[in-house]
Amino acid sequence: MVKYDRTKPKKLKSMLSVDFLRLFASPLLYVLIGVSFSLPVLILVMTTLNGGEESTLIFTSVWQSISSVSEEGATAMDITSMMNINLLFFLTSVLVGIFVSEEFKSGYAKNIFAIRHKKGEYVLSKILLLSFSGALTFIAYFLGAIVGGKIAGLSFELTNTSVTGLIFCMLSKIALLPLFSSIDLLISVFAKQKTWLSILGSLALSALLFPTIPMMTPLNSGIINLFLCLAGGIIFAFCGGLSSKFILDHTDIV
Amino acid sequence: MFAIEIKDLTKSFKGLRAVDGLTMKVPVGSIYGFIGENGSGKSTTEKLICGHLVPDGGTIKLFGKDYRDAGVRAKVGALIENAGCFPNSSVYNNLKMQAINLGLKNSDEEINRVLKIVRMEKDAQIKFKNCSLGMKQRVGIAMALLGSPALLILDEPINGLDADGMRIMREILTDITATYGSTVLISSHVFGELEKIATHYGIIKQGKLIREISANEMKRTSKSYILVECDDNKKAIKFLSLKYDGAVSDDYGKLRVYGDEASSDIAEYLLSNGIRIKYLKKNKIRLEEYYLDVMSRKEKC
Amino acid sequence: MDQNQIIFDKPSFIERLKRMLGVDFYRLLHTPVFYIFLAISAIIPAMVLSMTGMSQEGEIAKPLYTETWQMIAAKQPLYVVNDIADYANMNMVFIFGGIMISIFIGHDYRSGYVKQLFTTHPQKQDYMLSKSLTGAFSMTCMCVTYIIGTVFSGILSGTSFEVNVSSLLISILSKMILSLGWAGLYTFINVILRKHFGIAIALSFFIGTGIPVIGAAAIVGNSSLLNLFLYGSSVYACLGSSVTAFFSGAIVSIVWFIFYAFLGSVILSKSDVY
Amino acid sequence: MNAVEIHNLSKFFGQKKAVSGLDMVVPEGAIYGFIGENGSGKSTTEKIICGLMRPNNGQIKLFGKDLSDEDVRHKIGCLIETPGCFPNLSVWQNMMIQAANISLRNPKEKVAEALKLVRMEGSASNKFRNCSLGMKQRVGIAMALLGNPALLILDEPINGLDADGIRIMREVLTDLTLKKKCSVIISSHILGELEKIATHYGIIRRGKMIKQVTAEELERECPKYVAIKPLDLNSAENLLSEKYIKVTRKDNFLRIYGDASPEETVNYLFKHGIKVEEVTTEKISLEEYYIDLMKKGENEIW
Repeated sequence: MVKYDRTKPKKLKSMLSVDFLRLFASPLLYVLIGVSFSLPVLILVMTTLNGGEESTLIFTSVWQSISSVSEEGATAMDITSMMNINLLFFLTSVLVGIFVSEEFKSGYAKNIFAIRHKKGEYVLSKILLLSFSGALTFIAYFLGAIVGGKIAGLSFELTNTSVTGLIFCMLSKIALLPLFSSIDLLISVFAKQKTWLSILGSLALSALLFPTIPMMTPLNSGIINLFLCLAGGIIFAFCGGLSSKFILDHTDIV
Repeated sequence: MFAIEIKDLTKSFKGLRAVDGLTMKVPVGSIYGFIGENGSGKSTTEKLICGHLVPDGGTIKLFGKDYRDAGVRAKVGALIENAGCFPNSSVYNNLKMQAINLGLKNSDEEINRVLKIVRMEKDAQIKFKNCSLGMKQRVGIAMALLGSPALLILDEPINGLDADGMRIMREILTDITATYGSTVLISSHVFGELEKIATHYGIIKQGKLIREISANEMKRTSKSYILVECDDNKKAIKFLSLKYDGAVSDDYGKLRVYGDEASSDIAEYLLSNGIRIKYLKKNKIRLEEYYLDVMSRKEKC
Repeated sequence: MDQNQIIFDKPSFIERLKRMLGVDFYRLLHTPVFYIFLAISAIIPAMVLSMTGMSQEGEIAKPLYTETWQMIAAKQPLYVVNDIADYANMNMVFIFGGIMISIFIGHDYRSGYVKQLFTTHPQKQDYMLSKSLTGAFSMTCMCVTYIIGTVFSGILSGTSFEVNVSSLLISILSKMILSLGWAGLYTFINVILRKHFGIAIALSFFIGTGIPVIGAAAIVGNSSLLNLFLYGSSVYACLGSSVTAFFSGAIVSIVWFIFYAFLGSVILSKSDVY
Repeated sequence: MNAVEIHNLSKFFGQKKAVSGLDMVVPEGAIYGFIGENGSGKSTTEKIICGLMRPNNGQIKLFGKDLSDEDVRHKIGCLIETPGCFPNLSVWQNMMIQAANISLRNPKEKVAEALKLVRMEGSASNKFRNCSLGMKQRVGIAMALLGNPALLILDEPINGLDADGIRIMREVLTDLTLKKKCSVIISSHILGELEKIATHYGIIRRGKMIKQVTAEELERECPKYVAIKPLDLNSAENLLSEKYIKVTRKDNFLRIYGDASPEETVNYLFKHGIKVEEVTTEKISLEEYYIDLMKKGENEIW
């Protein structure tokens, strides 16, 4: 055959560059980072600055907006234990839903799958990319919490946890991201063009897994939590990825 | 009376002048072929007539009334770029909505009529998103035909239609202009098809209408000539230039006789002088040649 | 048929509006979006009612709502959020309504059907009025299913039912009237931001939650000036509201409705369809 | 070696048979004209070749290798139905994404070159959704041609292209197949244009390939004839049908098949005092051949 400009197919690298190019070219990521930065600011400022009457949403310290300390009512479905960083996992479902269905709706999936038979790279690159953008939203939330705390004048001192605990808590939450993004990917790859189905489906599944997060990643989490989350994240990402690959292999792309 | 009268219409998008001082007259009951290159402002003009875009300047009159008059616009059917239908609703539901939108009393009967015209009766229950490109185009045409509009604006309706679809398209347009006296503004790049039905032509270039001519006027004014080829052209040219002053040999090995002599007389004359004819053709000017000729001229006439 | 016989009978305003409403209602009733949102507004009260309040120092969490009708409206008009029970009531229907109208109008533009609408309807106010009225109708239906959901979950969780019936009725009716104003606002947002569906739906959600008014209340305190805003008067239509509250809510709603319909029509007629 | 070999391919959507028992052979370096009515299974077949749809059964070989061979699949360029581009990204961004997709070595230069090829370099920065139908089609073609593929599948690429656009596409395709030995499958309803460039034809009807023929075979199968437009049609017809075996009449033209030469027939008519308006030697066009084929019953063709 004649020598072609198309180099030896380094599939994962090309798939990643396609996704990153699109991620940074469209406004989706920037909007979600903006939202996750302003969310904590809103929560913290609004609840503390309300003319002092008794309120069900009392935040004693800034870090409560990150996660509740392990033994304090982590299981109860009450408001304050919900109104923290874990909400961002729902945001990642929205991100995955829109990002993947945009590819099928615009028809660009035709170009991707025309030159690839194996769907593995597509799934792997999507999980890596979406976990990365999820991590960005977490970091934005963290900064927002600090800013919100400053404005609301909340205390920054860490009760019954330490700086390392806080860092491990954040890291293990980020380690959980591949788990959530692979599940959301599974739904979106099944829904293809139907954006509403992929978003609603991912939100529903994330809600199912939601109660486990505070247990797995309390404020005073240690190295074991990080290890557990990493292991869980990778195993789930592996299963989620394999089933997405299965769906893609056995259904029509168009 | 003119169905569409446009005087120096202008429309620009972010500095780029899509339509630039366009003046246009579409007589009632005509099939007006609107031709021009990609991006020369055809779709923009059609969208301006349908009120989809707001013109920067210039006036548009439909049937003598201002184009913003609700009475006139209710009788306009349009298919611009793609059939605007809801993908998740069935073809029938989409047409039903448009029938309600037009306030048609006998909507079911009317829907079946237009579906029968575009040969889509049996596919009426399919969801619009599951139709193929050709079927979507026919649904768009059916929707534009609902309520037998007085003015039909079709932007490249032939796109995606197969030979059978094109034939139906031609029949629809000739029928609607004959029985309902409607007017059709149709843009297309397939000159072969357009040539068969268009009664008037408008050629647009960079947002300006550089030529507006009726079909038979085009035939009359363009220099028609007879093309003839014989086994001995030199001898033939001598004989021809004796009798006809417009005889000349062109560079494709054929002889041309300008002026409007009957080709049979020329043949008779050559044969009687013992010259054998291999090729004889009355040169009917084709739309594509006329278009390319007009486009190549620099000045705007 | 010779040409000048083509008569163009100008359809009257009512006729045009009737046609446009016919199209919108046909689509509303034939697509799942409307029914999904009716179901959502029935389920949400059940979920919220079961949520427990903030538990201090580990004692068992006290239930958020002592009376079922708190789900419909708060006891007294508190513009500031200090108790979730005062915030999460029937005003949430206006949040769902915002999202539904965004999807409904967004569908019009994405599918391109708006080309047909604006070909046959040159006047833009037909579009604005028809979409606002359809939105108001769907929000009122959502209020109905919300109330049904509340009653059911009230019976299940055994919360008390006694309330001053007349003011309950007033607050329900005034919230339904207010849906007119809200629909006008949402239609305006989605028509102006038609090119950016993402931002339109996010903005509708943001305004629907009433955060701007709550923020203003945090600064300016509980002044009745806030009733001028849609969210303000939605909160004002509370369990203790009187007939005057009803009329003030109705006036505010209708004024906003007309204002947004008029402003939207003017802007639309000046700008391209897509 | 054949670019595409398909044997007994079938694809069902519910009970509707989109493709049933289709055989297809596309030699390397050919321009394969794929002709058929709307809904005859053209697009479905093309989607299956690109791996976008899974066939219910049937074997597909690309360049002798199976469809799942990554090296072969990497060299496919396709434009099926609508160009798959992101509407809110600019034309340039869409092209750069596709360049990354096929891991091109020097993407910027190649993308600029591809856009120049389809005369779209001027509007590279405006958003894809703001382009007109014709410009979107050109972007789709430029994207399919990027990094010169070994197999190019174009589903009705002429849709929306103007005369200039069609001419460019003709030049590009002939250049690709001659210089770069690329094989092209192109479907279109405008048979006049297809006739100018296609080297092979495949005619599909209701999901089954009813005729595969090369351009030369078609040339032989479409006989030449002398077309004569006499002033008096009937007498000319009677006269000619005595002299020649096969004379037919088609919209006031008389067609004389067999190896009749135009000069001879004109002289013959002139001797008998019949005046002639037009005389040309023609060949049955692809369109006519296709319409006749469609009219013939399905069984008659085998």
